[in-house]
Amino acid sequence: MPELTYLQAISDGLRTEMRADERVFLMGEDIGVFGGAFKVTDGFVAEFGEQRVMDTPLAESAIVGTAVGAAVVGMRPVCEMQFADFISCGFDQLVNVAGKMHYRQGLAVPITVRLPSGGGFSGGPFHSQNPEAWFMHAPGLKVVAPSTPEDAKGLLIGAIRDPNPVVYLEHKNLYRRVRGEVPEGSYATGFDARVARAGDDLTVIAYGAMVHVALEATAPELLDGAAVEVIDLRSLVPLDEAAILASVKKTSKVVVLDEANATCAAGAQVAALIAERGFEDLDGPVVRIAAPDVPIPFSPPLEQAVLPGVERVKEACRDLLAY
Amino acid sequence: MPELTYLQAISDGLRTEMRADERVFLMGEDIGVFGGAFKVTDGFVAEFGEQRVMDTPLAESAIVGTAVGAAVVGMRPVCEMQFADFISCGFDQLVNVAGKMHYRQGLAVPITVRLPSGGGFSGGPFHSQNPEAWFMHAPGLKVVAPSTPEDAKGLLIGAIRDPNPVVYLEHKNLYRRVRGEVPEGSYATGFDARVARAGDDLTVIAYGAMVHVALEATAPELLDGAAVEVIDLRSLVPLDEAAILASVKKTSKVVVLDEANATCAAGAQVAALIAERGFEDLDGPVVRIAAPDVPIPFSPPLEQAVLPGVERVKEACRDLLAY
Amino acid sequence: MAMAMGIAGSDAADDSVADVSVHLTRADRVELLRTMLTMRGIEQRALNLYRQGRVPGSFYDGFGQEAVSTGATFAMAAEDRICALHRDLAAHVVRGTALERILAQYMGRATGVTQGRDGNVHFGDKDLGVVGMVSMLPDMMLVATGMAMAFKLRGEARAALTFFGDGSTSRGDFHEALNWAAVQRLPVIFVLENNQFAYSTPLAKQWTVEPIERARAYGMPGVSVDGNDAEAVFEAVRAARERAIAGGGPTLVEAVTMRMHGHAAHDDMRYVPAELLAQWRERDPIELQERRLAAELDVAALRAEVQAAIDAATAVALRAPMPDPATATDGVFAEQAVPLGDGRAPWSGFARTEA
Amino acid sequence: MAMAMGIAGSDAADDSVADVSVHLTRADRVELLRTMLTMRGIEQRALNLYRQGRVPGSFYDGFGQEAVSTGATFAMAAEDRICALHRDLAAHVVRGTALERILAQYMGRATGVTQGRDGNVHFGDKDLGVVGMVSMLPDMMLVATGMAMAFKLRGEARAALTFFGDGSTSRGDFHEALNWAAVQRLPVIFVLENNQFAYSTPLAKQWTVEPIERARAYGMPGVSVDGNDAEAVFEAVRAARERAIAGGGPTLVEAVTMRMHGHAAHDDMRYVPAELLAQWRERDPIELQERRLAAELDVAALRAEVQAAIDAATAVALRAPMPDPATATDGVFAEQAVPLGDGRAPWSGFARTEA
Ligand SMILES: Cc1ncc(C[n+]2csc(CCOP(=O)(O)OP(=O)(O)O)c2C)c(N)n1
Ligand SMILES: Cc1ncc(C[n+]2csc(CCOP(=O)(O)OP(=O)(O)O)c2C)c(N)n1
Ligand SMILES: [Mg+2]
Ligand SMILES: [Mg+2]
Repeated sequence: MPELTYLQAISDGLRTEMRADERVFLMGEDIGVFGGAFKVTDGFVAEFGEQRVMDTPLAESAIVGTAVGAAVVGMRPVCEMQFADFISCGFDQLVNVAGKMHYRQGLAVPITVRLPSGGGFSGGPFHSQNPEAWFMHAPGLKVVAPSTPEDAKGLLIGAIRDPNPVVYLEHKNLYRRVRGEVPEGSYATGFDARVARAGDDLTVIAYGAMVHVALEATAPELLDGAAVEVIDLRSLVPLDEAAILASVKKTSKVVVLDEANATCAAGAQVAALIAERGFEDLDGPVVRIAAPDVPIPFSPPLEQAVLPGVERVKEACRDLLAY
Repeated sequence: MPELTYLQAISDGLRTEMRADERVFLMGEDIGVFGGAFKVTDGFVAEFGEQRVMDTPLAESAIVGTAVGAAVVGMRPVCEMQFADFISCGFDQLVNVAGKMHYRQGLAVPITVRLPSGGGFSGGPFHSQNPEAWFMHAPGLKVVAPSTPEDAKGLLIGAIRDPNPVVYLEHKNLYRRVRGEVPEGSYATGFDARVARAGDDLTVIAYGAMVHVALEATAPELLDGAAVEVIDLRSLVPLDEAAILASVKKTSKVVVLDEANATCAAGAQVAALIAERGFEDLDGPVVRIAAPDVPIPFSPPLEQAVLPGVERVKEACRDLLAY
Repeated sequence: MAMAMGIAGSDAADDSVADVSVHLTRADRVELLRTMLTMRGIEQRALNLYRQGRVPGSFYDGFGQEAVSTGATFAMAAEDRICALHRDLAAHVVRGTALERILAQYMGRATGVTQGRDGNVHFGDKDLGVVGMVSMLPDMMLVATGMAMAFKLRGEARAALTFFGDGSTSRGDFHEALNWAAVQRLPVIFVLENNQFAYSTPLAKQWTVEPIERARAYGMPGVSVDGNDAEAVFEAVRAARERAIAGGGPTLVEAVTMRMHGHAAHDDMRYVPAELLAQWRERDPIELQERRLAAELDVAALRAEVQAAIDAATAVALRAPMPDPATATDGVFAEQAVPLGDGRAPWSGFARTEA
Repeated sequence: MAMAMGIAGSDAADDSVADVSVHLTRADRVELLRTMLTMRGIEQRALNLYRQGRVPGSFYDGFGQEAVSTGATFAMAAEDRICALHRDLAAHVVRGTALERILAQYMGRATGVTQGRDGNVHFGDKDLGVVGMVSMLPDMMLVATGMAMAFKLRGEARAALTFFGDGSTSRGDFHEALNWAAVQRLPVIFVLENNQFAYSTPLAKQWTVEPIERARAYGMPGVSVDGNDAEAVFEAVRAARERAIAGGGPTLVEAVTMRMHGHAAHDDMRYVPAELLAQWRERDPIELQERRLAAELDVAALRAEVQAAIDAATAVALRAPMPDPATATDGVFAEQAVPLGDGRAPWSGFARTEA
């Protein structure tokens, strides 16, 4: 198996599915000749032509809205937001048009919306957001967030093939920092959770970039040999409740880790689930780690103070293990 | 004290503050001569003139965006969305421009955005939404949701006077169904929780229309005399964590009730808070009641099946009391 | 002013009405009338049912605007696609939606087009090539633009059409749709239903320049027609569709008309000057078409026929069950993606020969 | 085509440059040059600091576009308000933001305008009447429109100005702002900075008709000027402001220019034809103004003066501390609302006399 970066795996997934299915086409700002702000579609115009790798005007509502239109007449559009943050400008079309269509009319809307999300590189308040909770709170949208190159490819293919609108969060801070083996050819990863590391003493639940923070912070040697299980959610809608509850049952202690602003985040939903349906298994509080409720600041010392990091996770796990 | 409906109390609050402070003006669709879709501003044009009761074009992004502009040069705009649902079209301006301004630049944005929200009258998927969680998850916005006429007036005045952008949720289903005594003159209600009914056996935490459901469902005679405390949050941001935790400490059992779609709702945040910081006080799971994750359907039997009602709350309380 | 322009389009004093389109047969003209009568009849029935408490929520109709959706949809082929709005019931009738399903829709019955999930005219029969509107105006302009984009991508000779109101021209999505369609020269027809008001808001609060000027500023033709003449609307849309299919890009068609009822059933329209209503009452689209056909058609018989169909549909709809609450959470997600279907609407004979 | 139009505006072969505005004194003209030199010098310094790893994140500049924000902001009075964008550093210089605070801003220092909270040109000094941009383009058009709305409501003789790019004309907020401002005849000036590209996207993918046509379709004047001549931009904005203050409503001013650097520091601009860059290099806005003043001014001395100020500011900024992490969560909410201040910028002498 070739080793690819997370970013290369995304490109590979897109390319694979475009070769296999001519209904798939891409829309976004500067994705054509330029190859996209992060070069995910580098070289795509040469292979697939300008029609299928469409440079759009600067208009996010139009990107999402026309994708819905194309989808209901049989296409499989994949939209790129230049940064996840700009989905705020296409919010209405995604939430009200795409999300509610099937429930209201039985009409499927198979679109994929790629959101380059997350912070960690001084992107500041408008290039660092993790907006997934907004879409978890909007019925009819699926939401996935890969943490590894293998899943980045497989979940993207799964998203494209899914008959529903899927919000695909690709964490910018993983693009070039994470590499891994990626199966060749076509495969779709299911929208369920994965045990990133098995363990009996405590569970850390995370997704996206935070999976790597969780793994690093809970290396046994940092925690006096404790065996920490790390659950990589991969999919936020649907949420793999069985996997979450099974892990809590096993370890009885849980830290929920989230890069997004804390209030009403994905982590809040996971914690609430555990507090209700895993209550009897708990041997300690459901600890949450997330960004505080502030815009993500630009300057490195401020950004580091805000984004959850290895140290904070390690300390939380240590405290909870000792509880 | 005069007895007013919830709707009259909102009008009263607006009128009071407009008389007291000439910086206050209103913007919205059909709020002028027509007096607004729900008649909240009925008669206002006659008293305050067309300039201060501004009929806008059909353009929600413009309503919020121009309000921000007016606010930073010293005005106190109050925006009406015709239905809360349409804030999706002004989402970006609210979340990215208004919400982040003070943190980024130290520039205050004193705007109030009125959102007629909620279901219960066959409004269907686009006239029944409870979007508060989106804004709780957007740093820099305050979010309030009155349940009584007295608080409807006082929180609105408080919102207008607050130097920050405040999302004010007014529940349509309370407009004419709820009446109560409302103090005359000017008063601002603080953004904290209120004990709607004191009790020792169990806590129900709710806000907006669900406060009434909670009170009705937990009348002592329905629950074999159990004394159920009902907390009316009133403010979601800031969230009165101390009041929540104090009640949980007292009763040890808690039901979190929310009309919005369950996933990542306000109720999820409250439940997560309790699971972390009230864990040691809990004598049972943190039970959540909310709408399932579906668009709110139009037809009465479907809508009733989806919206949390008295029966469901009563049963949940009964079960938890017996836990 | 747009209204004056509309009124100038025909002469209310003269009793004979000229034909506008050479593309319509006599049977087509009767069909236009029948469709308008059906729309009005259904909506009147629905208003009665609403007053009887059988239609939940609120109720919106298109009284006085029947010619717009009738004429426009009649010009589109089965393989074309439509986004119909809240004043456009005739679009559904033309595409072949059974009347009892429409009435059941209003009443929230299990047999309604959305099976009680959505209300009012928030529906579209996916098998008949219609996307039901969302409330957020004019979001559907972008959906129609996207359908046209797919047609162009695939090299298909098909077009998409969307309606939208004067008020909704103020929103950003109007701009994004027109601009996108013009830049990509997409086969999409934008039908602006200028009915003088957006709820209570008059045109002067929405714009300073007629939207037709805007069409040119986007690089597409703008055509303004008498929106109370179904045949005029038909002809404008027919020509726009021909251009679209030939690769000529989008067209903005303005149908100048008047909303003769309140915004919704609860609205007494006090804000509309009485003379304005009186003027427009003289220009009823159904009466216009009846005058056009009077010499050759037994209008009373047609009216009776339509009424009988509506009565029968009402009876069926009233017998239909309410949806089962146990199904309330079904179908949020799709198991498979089936694109919109063509339908086999009666009118499609026309446009098929043209395409 | 817009570019050709811009180039036609002056003659690059002729060495003497005519004055455009009778409203500028010689001292004003020197001030325009000094401001442009300052903007270019600061941005070049910042690019160096970026390459040295001292500027976190990415870096955007306005190389080649200095005349636009310089000329436009110079025409506005202290009591007016400005929304400056990412190519508009000179707007901040004109309003009086200290150079060391700008450099500290880029480097994320505690003494930067946003104290490290935001980066790049995402800032505005609230005491100097400037609102810093958000990334979402062109959101600030609505903010400027709202400021103008407040001025009109209060009957004040003040105006607001916002910049925005060619790419951002495709977004809905552009439309909502222009339409709203026109309907309400607001004292706002929309300066379209047409620099031929939106990131890699050329004009032909954003629109089919020049935006100037759109201005008319909204009911406001549209004026296109040579965006590389600070004096031409000044004069257009001055006239627009005069109209605005007099109750004449908004104006769309198009400044035709060219982005001579990549979209951001990492962008090598391979997508820009070399000849296009070469053509525009001949039309450098700073050289233009230098030629205009050559006979009467020691240009080298002015350059040295500006450079010295930048060097001094750099030294100060480099000594400034990074923000204290303990403050990271401060200030999300305001304790009190203090409106934007007028500032006491050096240039304000001009517009005050006009107002
Ligand atoms: C984005 C949005 N904002 C507000 C509304 C509430 N609303 C419903 S219809 C209406 C007026 C629409 O006017 P127009 O577009 O002229 O259509 P008409 O009803 O006259 O056909 C308004 C404001 C809406 N549906 N969508
Ligand atoms: C709403 C939105 N979408 C996408 C972007 C990403 N983006 C940043 S600058 C840019 C191009 C802007 O082009 P233009 O408006 O012409 O301004 P210029 O940079 O050329 O001055 C894009 C697409 C953005 N800032 N805002
Ligand atoms: Mg209208
Ligand atoms: Mg540009």
